Amino acid sequence: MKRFLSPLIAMAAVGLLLVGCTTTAAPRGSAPVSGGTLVYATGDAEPTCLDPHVGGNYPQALVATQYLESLVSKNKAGDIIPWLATKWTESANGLSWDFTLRKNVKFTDGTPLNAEAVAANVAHLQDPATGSSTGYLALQKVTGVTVVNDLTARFTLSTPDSALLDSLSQPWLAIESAKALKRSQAVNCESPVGTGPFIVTKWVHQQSISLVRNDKYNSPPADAAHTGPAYLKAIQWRFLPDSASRYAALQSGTVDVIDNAQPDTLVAAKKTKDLVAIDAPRPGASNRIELNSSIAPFDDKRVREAFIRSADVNDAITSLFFGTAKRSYSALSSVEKLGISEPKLFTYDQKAAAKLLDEAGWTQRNSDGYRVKDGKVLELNFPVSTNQSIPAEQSLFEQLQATTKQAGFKVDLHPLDLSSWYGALGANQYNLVSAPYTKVGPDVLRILYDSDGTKPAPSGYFANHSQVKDPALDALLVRAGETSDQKERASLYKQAQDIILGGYYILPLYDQQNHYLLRSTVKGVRAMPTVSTPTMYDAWLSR
Amino acid sequence: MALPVAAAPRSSVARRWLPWLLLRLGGVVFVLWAVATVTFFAIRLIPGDPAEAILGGPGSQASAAALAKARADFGLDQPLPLQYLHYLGRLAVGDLGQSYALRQPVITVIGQNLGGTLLLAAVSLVVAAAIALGLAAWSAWGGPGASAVSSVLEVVAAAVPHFWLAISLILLFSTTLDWLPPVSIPGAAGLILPVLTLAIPLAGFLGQVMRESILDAMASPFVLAARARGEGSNGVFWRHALRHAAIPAIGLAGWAFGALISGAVVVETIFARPGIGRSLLSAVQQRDVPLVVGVVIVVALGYMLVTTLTDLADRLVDPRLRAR
Amino acid sequence: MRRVTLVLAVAVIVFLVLAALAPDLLAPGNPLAIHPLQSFRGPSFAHPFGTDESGRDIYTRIVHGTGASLLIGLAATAIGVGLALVFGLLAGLGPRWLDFGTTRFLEVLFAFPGLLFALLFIVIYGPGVVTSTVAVGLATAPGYARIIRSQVLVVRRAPYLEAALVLGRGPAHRLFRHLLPNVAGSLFVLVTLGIGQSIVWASSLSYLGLGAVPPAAEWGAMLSAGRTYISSFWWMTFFPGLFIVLSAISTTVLGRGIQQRGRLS
Amino acid sequence: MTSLVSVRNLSVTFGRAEVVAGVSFDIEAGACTAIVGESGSGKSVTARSLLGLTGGAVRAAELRFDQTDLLTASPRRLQRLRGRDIGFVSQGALVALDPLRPVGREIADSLRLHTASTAVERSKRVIELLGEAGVPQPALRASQRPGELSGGLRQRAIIASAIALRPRLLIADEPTTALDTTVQAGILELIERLRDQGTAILLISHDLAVVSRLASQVLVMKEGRVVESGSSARLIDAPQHPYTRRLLNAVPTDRPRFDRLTEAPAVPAAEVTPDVVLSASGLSRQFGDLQAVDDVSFRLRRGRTLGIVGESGSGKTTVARLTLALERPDAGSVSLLGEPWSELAETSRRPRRPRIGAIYQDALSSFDPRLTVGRILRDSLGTPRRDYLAVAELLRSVGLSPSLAARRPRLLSGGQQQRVAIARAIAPRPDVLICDEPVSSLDVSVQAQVLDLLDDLQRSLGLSYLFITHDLGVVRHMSDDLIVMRAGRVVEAGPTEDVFRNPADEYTRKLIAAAPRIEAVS
Repeated sequence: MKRFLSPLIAMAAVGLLLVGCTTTAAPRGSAPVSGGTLVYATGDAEPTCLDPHVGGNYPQALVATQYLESLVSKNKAGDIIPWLATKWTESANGLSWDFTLRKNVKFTDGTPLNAEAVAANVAHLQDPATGSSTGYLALQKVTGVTVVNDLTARFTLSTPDSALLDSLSQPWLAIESAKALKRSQAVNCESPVGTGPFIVTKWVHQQSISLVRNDKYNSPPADAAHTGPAYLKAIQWRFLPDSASRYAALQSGTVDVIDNAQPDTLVAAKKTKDLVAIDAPRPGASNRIELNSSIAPFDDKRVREAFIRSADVNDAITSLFFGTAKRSYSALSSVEKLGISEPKLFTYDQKAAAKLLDEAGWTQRNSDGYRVKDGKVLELNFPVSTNQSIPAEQSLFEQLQATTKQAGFKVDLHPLDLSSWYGALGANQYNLVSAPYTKVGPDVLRILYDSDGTKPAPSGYFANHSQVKDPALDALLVRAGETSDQKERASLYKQAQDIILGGYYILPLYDQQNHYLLRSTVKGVRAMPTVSTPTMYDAWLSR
Repeated sequence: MALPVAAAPRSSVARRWLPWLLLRLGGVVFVLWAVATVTFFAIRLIPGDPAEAILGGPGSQASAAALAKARADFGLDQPLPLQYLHYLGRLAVGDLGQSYALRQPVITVIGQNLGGTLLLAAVSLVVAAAIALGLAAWSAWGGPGASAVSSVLEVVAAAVPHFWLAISLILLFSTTLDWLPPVSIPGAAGLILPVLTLAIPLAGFLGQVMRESILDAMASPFVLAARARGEGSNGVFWRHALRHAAIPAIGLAGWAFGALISGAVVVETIFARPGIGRSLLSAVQQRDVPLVVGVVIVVALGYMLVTTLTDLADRLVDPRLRAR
Repeated sequence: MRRVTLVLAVAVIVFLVLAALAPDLLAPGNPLAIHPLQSFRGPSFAHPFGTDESGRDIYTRIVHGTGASLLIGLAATAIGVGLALVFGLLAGLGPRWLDFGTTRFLEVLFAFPGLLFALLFIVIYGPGVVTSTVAVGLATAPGYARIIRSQVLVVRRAPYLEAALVLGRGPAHRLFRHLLPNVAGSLFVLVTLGIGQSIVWASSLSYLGLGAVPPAAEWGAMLSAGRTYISSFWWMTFFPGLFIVLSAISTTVLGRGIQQRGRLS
Repeated sequence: MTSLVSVRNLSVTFGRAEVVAGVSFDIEAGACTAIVGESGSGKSVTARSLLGLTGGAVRAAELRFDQTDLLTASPRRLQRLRGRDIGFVSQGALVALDPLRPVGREIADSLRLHTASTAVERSKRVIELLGEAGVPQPALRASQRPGELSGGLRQRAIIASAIALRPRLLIADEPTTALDTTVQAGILELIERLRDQGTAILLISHDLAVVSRLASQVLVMKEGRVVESGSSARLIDAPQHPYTRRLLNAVPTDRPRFDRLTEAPAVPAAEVTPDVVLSASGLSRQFGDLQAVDDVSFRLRRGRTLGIVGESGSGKTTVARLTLALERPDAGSVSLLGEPWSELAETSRRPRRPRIGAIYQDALSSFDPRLTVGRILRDSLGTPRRDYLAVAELLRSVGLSPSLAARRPRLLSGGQQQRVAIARAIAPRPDVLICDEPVSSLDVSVQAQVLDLLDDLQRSLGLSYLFITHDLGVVRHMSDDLIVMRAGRVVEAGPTEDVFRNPADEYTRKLIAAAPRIEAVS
């Protein structure tokens, strides 16, 4: 239930640096053993379709990482590395890309990986009938794919897209067997066919997905620890939504790996030798509270700053996350190379807040100690999505509610189920909101802060919750998205972030938490440097 | 329930049972129809566009075309009465529709999960009955002291919420003692804690009822008569008291069924046990209307079957009903 | 033994009522006051039941949450018994066809056993304190209705009503002087027994995340808040749960006590 | 010869309460010893002490059955005695069989417990036994449950199970209570036959008539002690103890009208004109395919009593309900004080309801359990204001202390309850009182008091009674005119004495013959 809608739209961007990501490297001397079944318990929602082309959310990415592969991947340093594509070249005008495919790679249905397959996949992603949202939007600038020769596919673009490689590195744009894609969507959803190290054999809804090793596997990414087939004989992918029972299951050894580990369990895990933690923050935006600048009182910058100054985030994080989450002062995830951090803008300072409010005209206080201005109480409506904010985060909001009260803010927390939450956003009746957002690269800023992002889709959904409408910012973001000159790009994004942070549109909290816990008998598991999903290719069981 | 049956002793089995059975079946059909109708019109009260729900709820950015397609696919564009008739028609042939969230026929989803729940419920029922009987027997022999103690035990057991019991059991047997798995794994070991969680409160209720009727029976003239005939305590308990305890217990069966299903919702969720209880909860959380309706109807059917069977059992155990 | 438990039960109920009416007497602190740096403290002298994720004193929260929690139980029971009373009286007193109709209707409701009806209701109106309370009320109504109906039928056929008729008493007199008062007796027991169960049900819904939500200092909400921390900080769930169990048990014991007295008389 | 049973100075205590004290008696084989007493006199407990089933602490100088000392005998030994050597016919024919088990099974139990026999043998024997006990179609009956049997058949079945192993002692605790007269006679004959076959009988009864017929030795018990004992002949002809005398005097059988059953003197009669107050013509009522009442007519004059006698199912109670207009007759009508009654609409009947009152067999259940005696009477007086004086006066008029007004009926004795019922009935000063088995569940002495009270009230208030009972003794004593009913029809009607002296109808004759009357056995 956690945050499966977060990566609704994911677009490309440059390098990604896995700060906390540690692979549980096998101790020297102990060689990997082949065989065994690994049980993975996920707390994320169960996918409605195992083909990440359809829709395209994080739960799909998690499991698809085991049986699907993308054209390119990334290394820890955040640089694009070969995977199914061995090399690629961008044309001078940036309007066409040639990808050379790896030789004699076969899909698990026996069909070969070739340019037709790539073309078919792009076509599949762009076909409205597929109902792809993530992949579809990632390929917005791609007009088509032409077959140059059997192993060379040419992408043609409408405008230059500096984010294309990052887009293609994501599991939502993984390459599947063209033959398999021709089957009905229902069938393809049950048993998608890729080139990955494992094969989906059975999916018992609401219970588990069974995966077995692909013995013919030969296409690991360049940064994999070994070559050839995976060590594990099989994976059982269980759905355990309840975090407490998930952790208990791990403790008792009923399962080997869990995701969405809660802060307290991480601390507990540290104390035992049986468990190992992997911290793999998701790319894209940091977790932050967005201040709706389109309506009073946050249409006044001073009030926005006052709120931010009066919110004691650090204490809250210490109390709730036990040091498993690091305070962020950035609009972007700490894994984003181009993210800039501005701690001084977000220091906790009640005095400053009070001063700002006085300047803004919120001088009186009512009997409850809330600020009042010409009869109106300084009241803030804060719809909280119980689906997208983990309990610790909801508690954090409660604590901010308490600290900002000192400054005279009256924060009304409204825990809502997803549809009501979207309703509240669509009605533009909120002053504060927190919506996690996974996507690779700083281009996320364009989604989140471009004026276009304030126009609701038919369903009422829109991404720019802060409702920043700044032509200068828009211009910066568009240019950044098109230039492939890294220097220029960096500076453009820096200016953009200065506007966003300096305008007090957001209150950054911490990276999008993404913690895995493993039994120490499980070796070699690592999170993909792309969107931090764990891959079991190198994993083996020492028991 | 009990309809007048020819009291004449010589009336044939057919004449005694047939009309009763027919009436019961009629009742079952009627109730199922009513349940289906209630649910059908109830879900029309759900705010928001069902078509949107089908496509993954708000935020799914469903295009107008997709919405229209969904409406057509699910027949939502037809007039309500027509939809209702189609709905009934599909029900009649056992088609419960397509789950929004799982993209699977509801009947398959239920099929996959029903077994687990039934197993859980059945075992729990047996265990509960055993516990209750034990307490009842103890208070029948152990005298007023025992009776008082077991009555307190029963009240406590009956009042404990499933989730709290489950948590306590997990803390004790899994986290602390590490004897039993905290989530149900295939096999007997995984069944123990869920069964206990379901059985203990049920045992509380059953025990209260059974103990009272057993004690009443033990104090009744016919038991004195039996003793005067030379019957020993055992004989009195097994031959006389027990049957009298059975009647109210059987009467509770319908209720117990409900209690077990409701309990299953909690237990299956906490112990991550596959079953319709868990399916139902996730369906509720995701507003997966067809699945919710499907489960509701299946459970209603189950309830009707249980009550019919218990009625039958009642009439077998207690001839007084037949005479009426 | 019975007496002892009865006394204990009454004691608990007195405590609860006191907590509901004058929480500050029992726990002077502020249930919403946060102390981020004292979060997740285990039970101690300072915090008998420990503290929660925001360093709030759980004992204080439980005491201050009593009112809301009992209110939910009461409201649900009131809804349930209220509806039941209408149905029960219609069926018990009305003409035969009305009785038939009502009983069939109740049978249909019975086919939504236990939580099922509540869940269906929540699907329609969405989760929350109010819906879960109403849902529990509706879900329990048919059970009460059946009891009340049979009670009414028993009293209706009681010789003393016939005696009143023979004495030339009018329907109004028979209804209000004899029938209703005698039904009311069992109704009272029903309510006492019901409150406990309603609280348990409502809290179960909260635990499943369909009922009350944080930060309200309500037991169900505290449960759902503590749920995620159960493996590390058991007291966050244990103590609110304990109070739910206690209130359920004590009301049940009290109800049974009254029932016993009723039987003796 | 030494007696089969000998009891010396028996005393039984429950906790601190001594319910039986210093009781001594013997029983010879082939003879019947009877214990007479009213409820609570300890007679049943005395009997059960022989089975070791008192549930209290038993002490005695001697408590011997044949060679066995029952005081020291082990539980196993006692268990083996029960059913095999000592048969027990328990009180309350209607509840002494497990309603859930076939009658035959219950009887077979005795055999199963004490003999090594196959199920087949047992079922064969069971049928024989039922036959012996005078049950028609024994094979069928054996397979039926008590609910499907009449009271008489049940009692016979119980006896069958008690005598299954030819016990040497048969304890019969109130074997005929709540049975119809003719049925009662049959049961008594059966017991008599067993006695004559050499079985020793210990008979427990409150009914001297029953006792006098069977017993050679009689003990009269009161509050746990034997007040008088001796041969039944002596006891009946020349009772020594005043209590014995009172008991004998209290039996209404063969006692002329207005003869006092208690010491209390009669009140002077008021003058009344004997006009007809209540008359029914051609009353008929059908339930399903059962013709409960079939063309019943009668007339009741002021200040007089019309008795309706009949066995259970004879339709007498239905007549009462029709007369009270609680049922609508299918045909015929009732008129009250010469005006139409049964055909009125309830609303127009209501104002005249006070003219006709009723008392029932079970007085307690006719009181609202929530109300005190005072409240009940105040309601019936129709005086909304708290008229304590009237209530006190009313209580006195039925011989109760005004202090009872504060009590709840269930705390009163059976006799007191019936008196309160009467008080309530007469409160609105009715002309007619319908008495449906008003004394059937009362001890004989209490019954006597109530009957005398009714007598007094009739005289002082000029009341007219419609007196319904199954007890010929009572009806003969109470009524001026009599209707004998059977299967809903009036088989005989006329002045009571005529009917009793020369009954025209064959059934009436049988009925009267069956009615037990006190006679010394020679």
